[in-house]
Amino acid sequence: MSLDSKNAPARPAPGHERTSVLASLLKLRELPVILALVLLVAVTAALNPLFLSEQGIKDLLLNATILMILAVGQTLVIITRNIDLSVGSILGLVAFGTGSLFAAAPDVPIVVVFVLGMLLGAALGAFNGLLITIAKVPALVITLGTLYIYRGINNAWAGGTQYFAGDRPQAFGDLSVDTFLGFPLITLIAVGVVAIVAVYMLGTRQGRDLYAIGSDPDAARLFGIPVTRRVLLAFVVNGLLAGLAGVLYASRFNSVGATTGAGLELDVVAAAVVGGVAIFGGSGTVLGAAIGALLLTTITSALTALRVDKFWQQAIVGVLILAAVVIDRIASVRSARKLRIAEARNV
Amino acid sequence: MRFIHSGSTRRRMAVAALATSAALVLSACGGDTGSDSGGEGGSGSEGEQTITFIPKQLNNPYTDVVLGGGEDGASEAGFASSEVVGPLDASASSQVSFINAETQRGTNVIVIAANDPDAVGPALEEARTAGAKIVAFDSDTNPDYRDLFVSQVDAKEVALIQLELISEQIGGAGEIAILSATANATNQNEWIKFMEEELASNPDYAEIELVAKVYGDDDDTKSFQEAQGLLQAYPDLKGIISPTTVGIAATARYLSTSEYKGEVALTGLGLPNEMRPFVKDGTVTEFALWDPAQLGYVAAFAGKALADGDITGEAGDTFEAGELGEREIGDGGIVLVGPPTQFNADNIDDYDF
Amino acid sequence: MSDRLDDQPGAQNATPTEGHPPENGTPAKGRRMSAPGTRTPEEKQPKQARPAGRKADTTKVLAIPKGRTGAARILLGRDAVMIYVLIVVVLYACLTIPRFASPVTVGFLLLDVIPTLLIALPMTLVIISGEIDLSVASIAGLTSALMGVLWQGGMPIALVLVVCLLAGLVAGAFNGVLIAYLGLPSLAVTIGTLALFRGLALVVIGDNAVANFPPGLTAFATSKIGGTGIPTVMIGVVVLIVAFAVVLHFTPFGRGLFALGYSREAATFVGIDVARSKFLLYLATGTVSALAGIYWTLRYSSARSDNASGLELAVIAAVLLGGVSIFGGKGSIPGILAGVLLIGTINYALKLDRVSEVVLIIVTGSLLIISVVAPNIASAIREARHARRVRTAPLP
Amino acid sequence: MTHPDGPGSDATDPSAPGRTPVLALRGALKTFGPVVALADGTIDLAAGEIHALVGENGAGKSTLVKILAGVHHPDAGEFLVGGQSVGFRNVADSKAAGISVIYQEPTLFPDLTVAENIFIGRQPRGRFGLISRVEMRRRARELFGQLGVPIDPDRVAEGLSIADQQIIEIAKAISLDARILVMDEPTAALSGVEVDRLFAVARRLRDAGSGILFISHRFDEVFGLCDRITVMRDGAYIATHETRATSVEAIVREMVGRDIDALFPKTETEAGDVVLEVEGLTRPGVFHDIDFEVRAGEIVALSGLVGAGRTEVARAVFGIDRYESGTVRMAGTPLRRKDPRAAIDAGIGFVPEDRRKQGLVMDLSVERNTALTLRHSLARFGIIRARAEREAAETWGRRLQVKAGSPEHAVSTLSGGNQQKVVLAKWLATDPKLLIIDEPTRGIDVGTKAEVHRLISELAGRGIAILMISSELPEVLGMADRVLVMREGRITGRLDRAEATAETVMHAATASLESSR
Repeated sequence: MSLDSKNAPARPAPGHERTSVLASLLKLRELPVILALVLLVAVTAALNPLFLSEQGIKDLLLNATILMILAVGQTLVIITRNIDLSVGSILGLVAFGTGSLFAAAPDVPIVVVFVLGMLLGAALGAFNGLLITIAKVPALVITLGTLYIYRGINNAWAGGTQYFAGDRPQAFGDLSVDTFLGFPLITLIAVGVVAIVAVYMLGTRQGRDLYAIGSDPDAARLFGIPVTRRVLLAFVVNGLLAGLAGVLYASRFNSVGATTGAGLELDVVAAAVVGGVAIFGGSGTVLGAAIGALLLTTITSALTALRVDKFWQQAIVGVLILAAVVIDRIASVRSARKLRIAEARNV
Repeated sequence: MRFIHSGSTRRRMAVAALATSAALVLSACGGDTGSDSGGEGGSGSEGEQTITFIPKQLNNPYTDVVLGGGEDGASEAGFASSEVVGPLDASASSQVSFINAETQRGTNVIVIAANDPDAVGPALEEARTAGAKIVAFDSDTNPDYRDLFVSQVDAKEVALIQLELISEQIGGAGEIAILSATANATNQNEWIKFMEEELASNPDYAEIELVAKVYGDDDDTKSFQEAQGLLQAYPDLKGIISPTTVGIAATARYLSTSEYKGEVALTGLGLPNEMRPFVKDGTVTEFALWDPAQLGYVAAFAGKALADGDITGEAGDTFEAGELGEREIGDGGIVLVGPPTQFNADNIDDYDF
Repeated sequence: MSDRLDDQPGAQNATPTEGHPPENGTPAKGRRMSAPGTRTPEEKQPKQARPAGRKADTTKVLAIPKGRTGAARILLGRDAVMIYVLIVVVLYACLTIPRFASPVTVGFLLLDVIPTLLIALPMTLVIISGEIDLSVASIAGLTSALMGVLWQGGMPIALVLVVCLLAGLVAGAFNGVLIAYLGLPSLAVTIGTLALFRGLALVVIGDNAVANFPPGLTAFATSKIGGTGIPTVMIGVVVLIVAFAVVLHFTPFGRGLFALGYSREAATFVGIDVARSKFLLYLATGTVSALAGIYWTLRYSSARSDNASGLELAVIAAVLLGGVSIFGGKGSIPGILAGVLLIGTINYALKLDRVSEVVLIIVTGSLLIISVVAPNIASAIREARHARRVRTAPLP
Repeated sequence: MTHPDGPGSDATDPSAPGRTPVLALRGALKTFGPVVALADGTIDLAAGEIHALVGENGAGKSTLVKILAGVHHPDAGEFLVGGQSVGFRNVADSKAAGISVIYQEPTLFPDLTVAENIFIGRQPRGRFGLISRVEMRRRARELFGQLGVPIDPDRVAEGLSIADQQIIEIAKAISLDARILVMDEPTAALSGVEVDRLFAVARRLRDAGSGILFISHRFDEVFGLCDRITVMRDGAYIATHETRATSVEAIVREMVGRDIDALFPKTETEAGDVVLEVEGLTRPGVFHDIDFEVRAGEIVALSGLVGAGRTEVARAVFGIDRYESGTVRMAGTPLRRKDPRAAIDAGIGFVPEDRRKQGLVMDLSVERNTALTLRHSLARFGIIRARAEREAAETWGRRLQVKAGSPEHAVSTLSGGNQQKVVLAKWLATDPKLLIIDEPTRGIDVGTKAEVHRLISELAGRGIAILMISSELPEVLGMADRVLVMREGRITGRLDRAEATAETVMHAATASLESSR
């Protein structure tokens, strides 16, 4: 991915004019996914007004919450040119841990549960990160391994035990029931997470380092960016967010057990890709991934609301992912061609 | 792990240890395999009868209750050993290799709740050829592949009770929907068929319209979202029947956290322990279930009777099912366990399963 | 940049390390070749010139090194180690798990691993060429669904099978066009088609399951060859294994794949048509996945949309365990056979011993991680040791 | 450390009196496994000077630069910055010590914006400690203003021309206010105007008291800009001279360190029939109207500065890259575009410049690599015959004196020179009519270098047409029957062996650069 000096001609580029606001808006990577979301919601709402009722919106947001948080974490990792397939298993472990904690100590303050859940997630993420950065092994292989291991531990720990909503304090469950200004509380937590991570990625040096690492890992190392530490951090944060998602899962859904969160990993990666995060790192935003997650979960609800055969849902998700990848490709081919033409004229 | 202990734990650990050390050998390109082999094998001496339960999947609370009864029944009936093995996911094919392994071990009685009535067929055939007796319980296989089926209750009876309950709760008129387990689940599909027939034929239900059948795949999240989708797609929905314990609990959870609480009636088959909060908070008025433990209990005795050659699975055969008394095999090799119980706010605290 | 180390007086202690044989074994002797006429004797009589120490034996002018080197390489290679591990596990299981040592085991075990084994073959080629295919299990599922619907619709079974294989071919071609000709990243594309093909399977067959396939055919799927316990279908599978092994290891095309996986540029320079090679691989993957789907359907005599779901990760895990590098360029068919059979054997042994699947999951994951982490750590240690030696070497 | 075989024995003291040294490296040793990349890295940089570091490819300049940058850690030697002994653990340490390095190949992050590339890791911070994009943009504009270039700070770096990338690297270094600036061939791809601008900036920095280490192959630049010149050869320090007190000839002699004729055993051959004919080859923005021919037994050198489009032309001829118009004919038959297979079948072999990425499959064995080009001809009924493969590998390995433990060893275990021989072997095995060789001796030690040269000469003698691309002037002058010089995508000089001298080639390679100044 380095700038290929072989294909770049030895020639000063033409002057680059400042791009207009509109043009830069059109170039926004999140634009297609936002449009798709708006279109989907508009069409569905037109056909079934109940879709945008108060309860309808609440459900939409609630459904997206957990995937959104996971997608945000995954984005951090993907931007550094890595991937974490173990998030579903981490979520499962933390969710079950939350259930067990409440079962063992029903009076434990909810804040403590959140902190413990996130710490457990962070620890699991750190294990991934350490293996990947220290042993220098591809993330795909390591996290495929920990996908199995964490799930195995979850199964061994939970066995046949399941904890139900009734085993947890009312106040904890209410987090995913009560609303503030029409937004469910756990969705607000997710929005907060998106905002914090987005600011971190856009506005801090560490965040920008992550983009640099994914953009060209060798150059980043040459440049003195602490690649190992940053990548480790990305995995820890991803684990932490998966932990948070696990706690919220326990709040929102009825039962947590051995299989909680199984198979989520591909949905999460899909959400990020649909949201415009490049699978080979370096570009994409947290906001895009969050909207991607919202889009994927909204499709499910919209199809049900439109009484469309739900069997189509997965196929549509597949088409969306492919569309996102193709759009990316077209955009980069287009800009490359524009550049070549500009340079040809300049000869 | 609740059901997966017993037997020679040491040896099992050794197998696991071996596998891990195998990995070490593999990567270190040399070295010694830690062959600290475990204790000698031995799974019940020959001549004694063994029974193995294969549920749809492990780690399902309803299954746990059934299996609890099964283990009790097995020891009372006089099996030398009883085991539970099973997949972690309820997919059609996942039970097959467990059946194969049990066949090879020479287990005398295999008690199975089939995920797919046909997928397990060839494997069960092989097991029978090898001399095992097959008892289906909870969810039937294709009748060709088993000796008998221990059914919860009469399928029609279960279906009608649920219809009665919902009719009562919605005042005998309005739209209803069904949220079932998997689309292939044998028992659920049979009940649904009876419900549809009854709705069409019984004038009492003339004003009730079944508008949708959806499947939550006995997965909590999925059932939850299906419930949500139902309410959105059918704004006039009056009630939901969920003839599966996972589905009814997930639906109850959704209703209790939404504006539909108390507005939309919910009934079906549920576990009292899971449903207690929802009955108490008014989300659910009344639901039904048989005692799942009895299911396993009877299945164990049926297996024993088959293995001893007391019965062959013909209609009309009878066997003694421990403290539950004598049971008779009905048409199609079906054994009924007992009438379903209805649970409501008044009696739910009397049950613990 | 690459002057020989032994140019430097006093730095010889740093010579030779494993993996980095110096250009010339005997320092300061015959180093500078000036003209073709002045070859050192070791070229003309390589055997004679061999000094006693093995160290000095590591380099010489390329010549007839048959015998030990080759055999030793094969016997100590990663593939071989995988096979030893497999043998050890099988022996251990035979000795400690009652009834494991029986033809029945062979039959059940093989029936279980056939789908993984089948798909692992083209997957190996795909990963060696530097790509990946996550959609294989979905293609198998789609094939299964199609098979059910077509059969129920009254199509003759032979035609059904042909159509199913064609469907797999088309699905593979779809992946292939996107990846090979449009140059899209295979990871992202096949995550997309993973969902798409599984979705189409659902669209095709919905919630139904079709079970009434011709009994002869379903019986054939689980039939054994005489008393050996070996499933009859293994004959076909073995043919495929041999075919893939030959293609990968003994044909121009296969040679090209290794080059391709290591460096696209290097492959282009020797005239390998990168796009076409990748396209062909995805065609193969699609078709073999369809074959696995058909087998799955017949073995379980049940055509459903969720058949074989999740198999892609199991296949990839087995392939990686079998020594294929996720970065491409490395791997072999014997290696992945050992990988698939190792997981299959542990799986079945644990089941026979009634150990929970939980253990299996953890063991699979650990094996995968250890098999990739340990060599890296080992080589890191070697490097560190070497660096220390260099640093402590006396300076000029 | 002695240098018995070079004229460097009469070297002046590297440190000059009257200047304040800001950086001193003495006797630095760096090895990679058995390979010595740098035997005696010695440089003395003073404040307020521009100091040239010259040497042939492979002389160890890049390794020395990487030691200064903190990328490599010397195995031995003394390293002082501002009089203090330092031991950089990483790049950040080097930066903190005030050293800024501009590499030969720009290392920008393609996905980040231009402004961000300049300030990565030290972006200006505004409210709440967050990055202030406004301030970052303003400062980037300011820097570009200083340099007089109109680059949009908000565009992403992907797709920038190499010249613009270089400018951004320079802006980055300037923004660091580095006391020590190391420029590793910064002008290789710049046009005249840009070079002038860069030099103006460099002089300004020097006058402000910075020490600048300038690495270049262009003697006009070295002599025009630098105050002192240090020469390296074969990984070792040779000498340091005041620019005023030396000449191009003297420096070249020290760089090469041997008699050119002895090094390039050119055998005179009679040119035969035309083998390769290229007519009007054009790819807009890369190369234009390229016409030339190569005859059997003839060595044609394609010369010019890095980035002049030489490699691009060769790649297009071989079918790796596409071209928009023009024709390529082998022995009179036109070649299909973008089809290397057709080129190979027509009898072309291509020894690419990047051995590790393009020439060889490093993880594969020597014999597999040798046989890669023979994949199809070694196969019978589609199956490669192992014996034939082994024989082919051994035949060619022996003929080219490839030194390897075994044909089964991975090529990555061989030395650079032997690797290059494997690449040559793999093409010679195809019995080519034309061999394109891009930088034949890059990264090869001196001994093997001569061997490779002799080999090329021999091949031409046997009637193979050779198209050689080289940045090493002595190599071009010593080997070629004819020299084609490229500049900015066009052929600007066609010189016979008799006409070709360092001056005429350099003139053709840089003429318009001069005129545009």
